[in-house]
Amino acid sequence: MQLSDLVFYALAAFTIIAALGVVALPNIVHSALCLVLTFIGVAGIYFYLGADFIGLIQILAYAGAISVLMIFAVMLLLSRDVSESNPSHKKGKYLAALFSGLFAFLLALSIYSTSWDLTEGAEIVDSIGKIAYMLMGDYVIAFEAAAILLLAAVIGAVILARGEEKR
Amino acid sequence: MKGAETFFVDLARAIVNGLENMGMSALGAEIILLIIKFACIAGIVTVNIIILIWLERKISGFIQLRLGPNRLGPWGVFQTIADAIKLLTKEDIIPSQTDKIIFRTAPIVFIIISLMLYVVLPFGDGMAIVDLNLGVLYFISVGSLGTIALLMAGWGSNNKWSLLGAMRSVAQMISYEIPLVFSLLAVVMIAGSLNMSDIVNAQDKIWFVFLQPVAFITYFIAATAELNRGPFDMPEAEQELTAGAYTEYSGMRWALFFLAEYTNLFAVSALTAIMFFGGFKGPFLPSWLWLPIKAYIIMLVFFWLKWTLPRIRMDHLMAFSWKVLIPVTLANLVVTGCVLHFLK
Amino acid sequence: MVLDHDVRMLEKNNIIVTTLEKIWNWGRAHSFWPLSYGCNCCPIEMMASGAARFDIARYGYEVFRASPRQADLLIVAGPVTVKMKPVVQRVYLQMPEPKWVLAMGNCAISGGPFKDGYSVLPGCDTFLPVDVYVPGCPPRPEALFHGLLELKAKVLGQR
Amino acid sequence: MWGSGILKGLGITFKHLWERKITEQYPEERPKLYPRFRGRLMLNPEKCIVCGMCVKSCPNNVLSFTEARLKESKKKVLTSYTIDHQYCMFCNLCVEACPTNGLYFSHDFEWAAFKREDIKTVYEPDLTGLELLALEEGEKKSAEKEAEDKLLKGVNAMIAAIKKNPARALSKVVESEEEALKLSEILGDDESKIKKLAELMVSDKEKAAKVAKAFLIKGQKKEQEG
Repeated sequence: MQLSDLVFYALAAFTIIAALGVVALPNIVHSALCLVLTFIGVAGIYFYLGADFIGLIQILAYAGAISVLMIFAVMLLLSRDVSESNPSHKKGKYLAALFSGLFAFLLALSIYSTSWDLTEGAEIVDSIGKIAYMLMGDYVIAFEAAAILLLAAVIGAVILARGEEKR
Repeated sequence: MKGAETFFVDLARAIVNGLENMGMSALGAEIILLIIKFACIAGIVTVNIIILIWLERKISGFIQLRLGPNRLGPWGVFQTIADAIKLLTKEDIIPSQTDKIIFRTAPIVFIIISLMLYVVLPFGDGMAIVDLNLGVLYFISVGSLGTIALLMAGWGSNNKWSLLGAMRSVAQMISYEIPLVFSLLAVVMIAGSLNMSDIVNAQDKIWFVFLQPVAFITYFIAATAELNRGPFDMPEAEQELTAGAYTEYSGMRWALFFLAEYTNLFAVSALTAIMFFGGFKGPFLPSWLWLPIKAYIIMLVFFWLKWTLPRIRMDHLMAFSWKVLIPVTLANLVVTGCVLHFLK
Repeated sequence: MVLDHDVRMLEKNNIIVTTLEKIWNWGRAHSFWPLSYGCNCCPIEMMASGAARFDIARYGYEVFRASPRQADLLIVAGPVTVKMKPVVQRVYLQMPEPKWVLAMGNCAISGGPFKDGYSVLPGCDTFLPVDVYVPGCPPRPEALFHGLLELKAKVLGQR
Repeated sequence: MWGSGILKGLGITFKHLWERKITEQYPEERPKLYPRFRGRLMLNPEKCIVCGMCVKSCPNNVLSFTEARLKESKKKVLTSYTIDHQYCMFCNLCVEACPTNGLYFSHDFEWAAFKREDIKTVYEPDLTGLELLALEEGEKKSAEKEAEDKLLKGVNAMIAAIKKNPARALSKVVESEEEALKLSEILGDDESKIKKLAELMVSDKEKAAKVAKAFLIKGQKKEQEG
């Protein structure tokens, strides 16, 4: 095993343990903080794969902003005792097992059916430039559509937040 | 003169060569060099901050026609050392109702994050610890993690002032991150790179502060807010929130927060120097002296602002970000893009 | 064991011998961070002592903390009423060790003119371990400084 | 508008940064005190004529003294004079009342102390060589009698109070009003018992409470027996 493999396994173990923490911890705030660790672990895997731009965006947007918003929402909406705020749902555990088994099967199938072509020695340099050209070139319509969707969401949020105007 | 210019670079190379001659692999030598670099940064930053705090107390005194600390040592330079010794030996209180793990880890996370900011700063020609291609983006994204540490401190303390302070600081930091990034983006567009050394080299002829005055002003305001410094020190407004997110922290844990704030201050000042004032470039002196000099001058401006302006109200603060700074920075970006397009 | 004259001999030869305790006390004595607490007229003098003419910052004591967790010195500046007593007591207990108490003004020392009142305690030393009493009604800022310097000498073991 | 106010403010602070500082460095530089500054209250014992005006004028019981008479001239002299500064509020009434200007406010403000007792100032004039007259027997007796009279007056008032409204008067020594009523029933018309209790209530409250309790327990026993 090479050193780089070791790094990958360490990162993967870190991410999985943090993800398990999200599911298993009884305190929902602890879960949210574990989610931040998961995001950072995933970002580490991106770095490891050479996608440093994606990794940094993962940290900036997910770990830095979205998880903070989640913790915010949890803190604002939670009025019960926090230490038991993340109850385990034992009711649907067989259903959950079935669906996660199905999902795992699908994943294994897709991994098995991919050919995994290897390119030797093609180091990725300047990933941000390539991503920029792709976003603004080949996929510009998808990019703009996503932008319009987000804009609509922002306007909707503003209207909801303002409430009805009294006349 | 030539020796002074490349002193640290040569030293690093000598260490690596020495380690390799002792039979170490190239990777191992690199890792050891990295550890040495980190240790150096941590040491320099700590010493630096002791000086900084003294300087701030002295300058605040001078601005208010006072003398400031002047009893311990010449001009009171040992004052912060006395404070540090006292804080080190103070009782470490962990209130019984706190979320213990979060309460304990929050200051450590905060100081680690603020020290991580130094990784990409080029302190001289070829003197960045890691010369990342995406240096600016790294700085911003790691800096944004600081909100989580503050939120942890506020939540873990189980105190209403802490929580209110944390919420304020998080709202403030997230709102001001957007104009901060947009202002820096204008500079990045001109330089054509996210690498900090490249940005400094692009300022060979003219500093970006002259090319992008609007971006500089918006950046400076956003950075002040991002640092939670006066006049934007709402999160620890002691008249309303006792000490904000730090209310329950005592002794060394509180000192760590304080240390991290000043670490951030120095890092952001250095970033300002790099992005707008030509970084390590300057005549006569070796390059590794120019960045600290410029950063210190910018820091003095931060002090000056803090001790001049009164704190502004929270809703004004948020409205200023969303209704003024973001539209201005967006317009600035559009104008910059158009000009660049037509110049090409 | 190092004898006193040995220490003096070493100090003559520019070798400073000290103990950790001394260094700690040196740090503590030169950075009392007071808690912002007071009632009416003594705090006005306290504020004046922070201002330009008197400047408490010269001794490094200007860092008035709002949170008791970060304060070292409780300046009781004003009469403590029966109703205020549990609050002051709690604030004192919330401060981390080592901590000191300075009774500023006659109201804090003895209840002053209110000492016979049904609601005022006859002095804050009825429930706090006061280190220094600064008499006055209110004491001048310089008198407060004198009290602080006395406290400094006490912490340094000179008094 | 457009930050011109901010720039103005920055200009002012920048100007102040270089100005001469107005700080008085206290332990080295002494503050300039005005003639009428009221520092520590002082007494010039030589000027004191032991008239007691100061004590009468003090609203806060700061001042107290003891006196004696000279054997030959029967003149009053001061044996000790105590100024308990911790109660002083620097109102100047004693200084105004003093007919010989023996009391005065000094300019001493550095009197921080580590102990509360140290705040007191005690003057004990040197009286060696002077033959003092011991206090006359008659005077002593009259003082004792005065105290007795005062006690008697208090006791009589208390007895009257108990007879008038036993619940209210007795509730000071027992815990509840019910008990007070019970106690008054037990006491009944027994003058000697009421007098004993009233005397104790005036002189020693704790003892009175104990006695009242004893009365109550006795009364309960009697009830049970009866």
